[in-house]
Amino acid sequence: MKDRLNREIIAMRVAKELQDGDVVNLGIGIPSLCSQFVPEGKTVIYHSESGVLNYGPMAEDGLEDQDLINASGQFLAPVDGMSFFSSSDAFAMIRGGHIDVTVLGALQVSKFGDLANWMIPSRGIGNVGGGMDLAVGAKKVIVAMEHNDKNGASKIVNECTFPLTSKSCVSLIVTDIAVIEVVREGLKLLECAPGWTKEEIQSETSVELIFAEGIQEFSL
Amino acid sequence: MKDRLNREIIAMRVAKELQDGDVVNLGIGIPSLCSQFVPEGKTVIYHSESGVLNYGPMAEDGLEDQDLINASGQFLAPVDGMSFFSSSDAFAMIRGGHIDVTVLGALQVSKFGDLANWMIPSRGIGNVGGGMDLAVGAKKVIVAMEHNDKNGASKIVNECTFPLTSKSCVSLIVTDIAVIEVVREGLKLLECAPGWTKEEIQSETSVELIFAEGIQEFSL
Amino acid sequence: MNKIFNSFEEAVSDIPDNSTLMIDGFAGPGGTSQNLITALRNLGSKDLTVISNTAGLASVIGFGTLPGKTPVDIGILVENHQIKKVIASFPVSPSPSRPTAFEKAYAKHEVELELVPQGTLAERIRAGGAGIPAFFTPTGVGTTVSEGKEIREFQGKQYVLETALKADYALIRAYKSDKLGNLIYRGTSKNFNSVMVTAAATSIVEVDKIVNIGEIESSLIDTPLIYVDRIVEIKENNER
Amino acid sequence: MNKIFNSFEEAVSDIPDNSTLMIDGFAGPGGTSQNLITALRNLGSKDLTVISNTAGLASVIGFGTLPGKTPVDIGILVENHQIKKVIASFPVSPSPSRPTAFEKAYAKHEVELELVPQGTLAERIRAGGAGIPAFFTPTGVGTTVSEGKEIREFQGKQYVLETALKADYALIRAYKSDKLGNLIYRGTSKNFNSVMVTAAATSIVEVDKIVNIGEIESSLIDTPLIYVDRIVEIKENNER
Repeated sequence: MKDRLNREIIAMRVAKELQDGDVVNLGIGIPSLCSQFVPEGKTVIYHSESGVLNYGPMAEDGLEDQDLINASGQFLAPVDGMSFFSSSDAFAMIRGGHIDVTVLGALQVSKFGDLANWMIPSRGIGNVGGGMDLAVGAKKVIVAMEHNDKNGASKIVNECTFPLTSKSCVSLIVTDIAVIEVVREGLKLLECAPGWTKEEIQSETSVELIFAEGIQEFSL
Repeated sequence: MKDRLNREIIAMRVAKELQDGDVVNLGIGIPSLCSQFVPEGKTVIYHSESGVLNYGPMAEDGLEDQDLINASGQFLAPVDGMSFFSSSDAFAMIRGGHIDVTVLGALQVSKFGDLANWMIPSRGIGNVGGGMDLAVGAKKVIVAMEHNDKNGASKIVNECTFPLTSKSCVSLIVTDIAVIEVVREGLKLLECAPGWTKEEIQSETSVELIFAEGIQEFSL
Repeated sequence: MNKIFNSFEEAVSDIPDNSTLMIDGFAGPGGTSQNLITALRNLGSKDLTVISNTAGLASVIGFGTLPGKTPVDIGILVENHQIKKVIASFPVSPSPSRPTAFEKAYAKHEVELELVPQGTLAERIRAGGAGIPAFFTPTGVGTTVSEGKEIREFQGKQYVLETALKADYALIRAYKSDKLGNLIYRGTSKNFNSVMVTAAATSIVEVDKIVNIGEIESSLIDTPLIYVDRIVEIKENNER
Repeated sequence: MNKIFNSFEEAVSDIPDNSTLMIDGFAGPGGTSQNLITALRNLGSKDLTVISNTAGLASVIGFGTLPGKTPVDIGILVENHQIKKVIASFPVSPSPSRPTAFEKAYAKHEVELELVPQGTLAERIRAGGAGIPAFFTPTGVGTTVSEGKEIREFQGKQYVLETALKADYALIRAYKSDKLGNLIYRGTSKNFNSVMVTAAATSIVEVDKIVNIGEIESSLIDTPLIYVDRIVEIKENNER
């Protein structure tokens, strides 16, 4: 089997999409790693639905404060210019269109940009959390995930079979083998992981991809 | 013509209705005078839709602060334990049922407790301000007004002819000649101003009043 | 990412004709962006729709005005024929003998009015900022302000459906801003400012003082930086 | 008018069976009223409906928990068979190998669940406190959480009608209270606490410290006193 990119490289590729001044909410898992890879010179403002804006690094060991957490329950370091607010205000920001980019994990993404990321049907119960709000509210939704599930099945599908998080919300999919844009006509392959051909990526993907002109290797 | 009570006495009578711990919003005019007459030993918490709670006396001359006003534009003195909030929060308190009593002026009150207090139709334009919110939101609405308008017409009417502020909202009417309770059956005369008989009050009132048993003189 | 503007004129210079603006201060000069309003009057943009609690009151009756002061409010925009429509709860003077500029223009059919109860106005603006397109409220049911609107019963009580308000620009008055745009307000001057700042595509804020990041403690910040686009410091001597 | 209670047991002693409660803390112990929850477990009231962001997470996966600490959350009420229904956004463990008490009870059909997106949950609670019976939101349209609910289009986009949530009691965690009940929260522990405190008939608050009136500056007050009914100070040593 071919080499796939690790979680850090996926996060690094996503981080390249973030623009100077963007207000960004990072989901749990691979998305949470993106903040480490924002290029020098770009200022990104982080928002967390735990009720904090403009946070910075995680707290150092021994300096954790239980009143200073992000939405993953990690401890944040206090930094100048950060602010706190209620859950209703946190989601007013999200739903009101004040978040520029959210990066979310996914179980499935459809060719229409539909997102399913909150419940594996076999479990019969799941956490919606803030994902549905982020998916409808953020100006841009980027999915960061492994291309295939642990059984090798394509997580990029013609129609989501898992319960939906939101319809037609995803703009860009960054996986461990490809960067794919959601366009009106379907899914457009933009970049391939090093060593992968577009045909090889197509064979791992259950949606028929549109091959962009000048498909490149992953640009970091 | 018989003597009528002055604005201060009306306010004093209304103040007697306020209970220890009540959260109270006072409208412009006679209602705004009530705070001077709350009996010793009763603590009343004042709310103003300018975004302040638990205010106390007016500011002394020379100590006015333009960032510390009530809804009438009067300057308040800073006191310990007062708090400030946005207009949306100020009205969340009102509409959400967190105000125990509001005292409002009126142009007309109907026998159903309908209130009209925002526009004289001949002017063609008027200020709704926060009155409609207070009338629907406060747990108890007390009207403090002159019994008759400047032409001598009864402001207590069978049906309001002026634009409504809110239907069936008034609990108690305190005027310069009477205290009248709004009950299911209509308007019940509870108290008469000194020197007034119930028949004399009826003759100034275009609604047929119910005479309570044991009608008393104004109790202050 | 620099949000700091050197002049009020520069900060409002791109406001085109036909814009919708949120401008407030409850009614008094304390929370009113008097310098931005003056700059907008000098700019002269026409056919504006202004969402505001009053339609300019302090300049006529001295509401909330310190002795000896002459406040500026949206009355000067009405007088300069820049306003097409006002959405307000308190559009006229409580004293008929001292009518507002708006009232006089309204009598001549030069301006339109949408009259909204104050709490509904605040909630519609909050909804605009919070991504809520419409909500039910008990306020105004059975009155002229709910005419033509959907009425629905919830648990035996009637409510009217009201829709969100948004604006192209908000002209905001705050007390301090740090260089990122985190704001604090002072006392009752929070009022509509802290709501309007969330509901405009571009929020322009005049402040007594712009301070360094960290000089406003995190627990004191009223408006987080994401709601603020442009900041101008009031240079004139300020008595606070 | 005295709101100060001497013990957690006394402060919750009248909570009857079948009550609806709001209890939160986002998920971690920072903002969770751990002492009031323990007192409610000791009281033993049954058939409770609990509105909460999670259904008890920290006690299982250590979410937001300082090293070496063992947090209390509503999991202990589930384990004690006091809960009939949970209204939450995050009811299960993200780690299937470490299921929450709620999840296990749910699998045995001992408890009901109403799953609500987190922003909708916060907004429904805010609406409950603000006298708004229902509102439209874009969140959840086209998903299972909007099934059976009214969908309506505003300006070309679809929204679902959601209704307000209220409670008989809220168990709140704040940082400080003055003797009147004016509250401040600390950092991210504001979360659902500052919303829930507005939406319950009776709000019971545990705080690190009760201070004299005036010791919390007016500009710092997060929750004005009208929302607070009972206050209990946490006597145990507190590391903050």
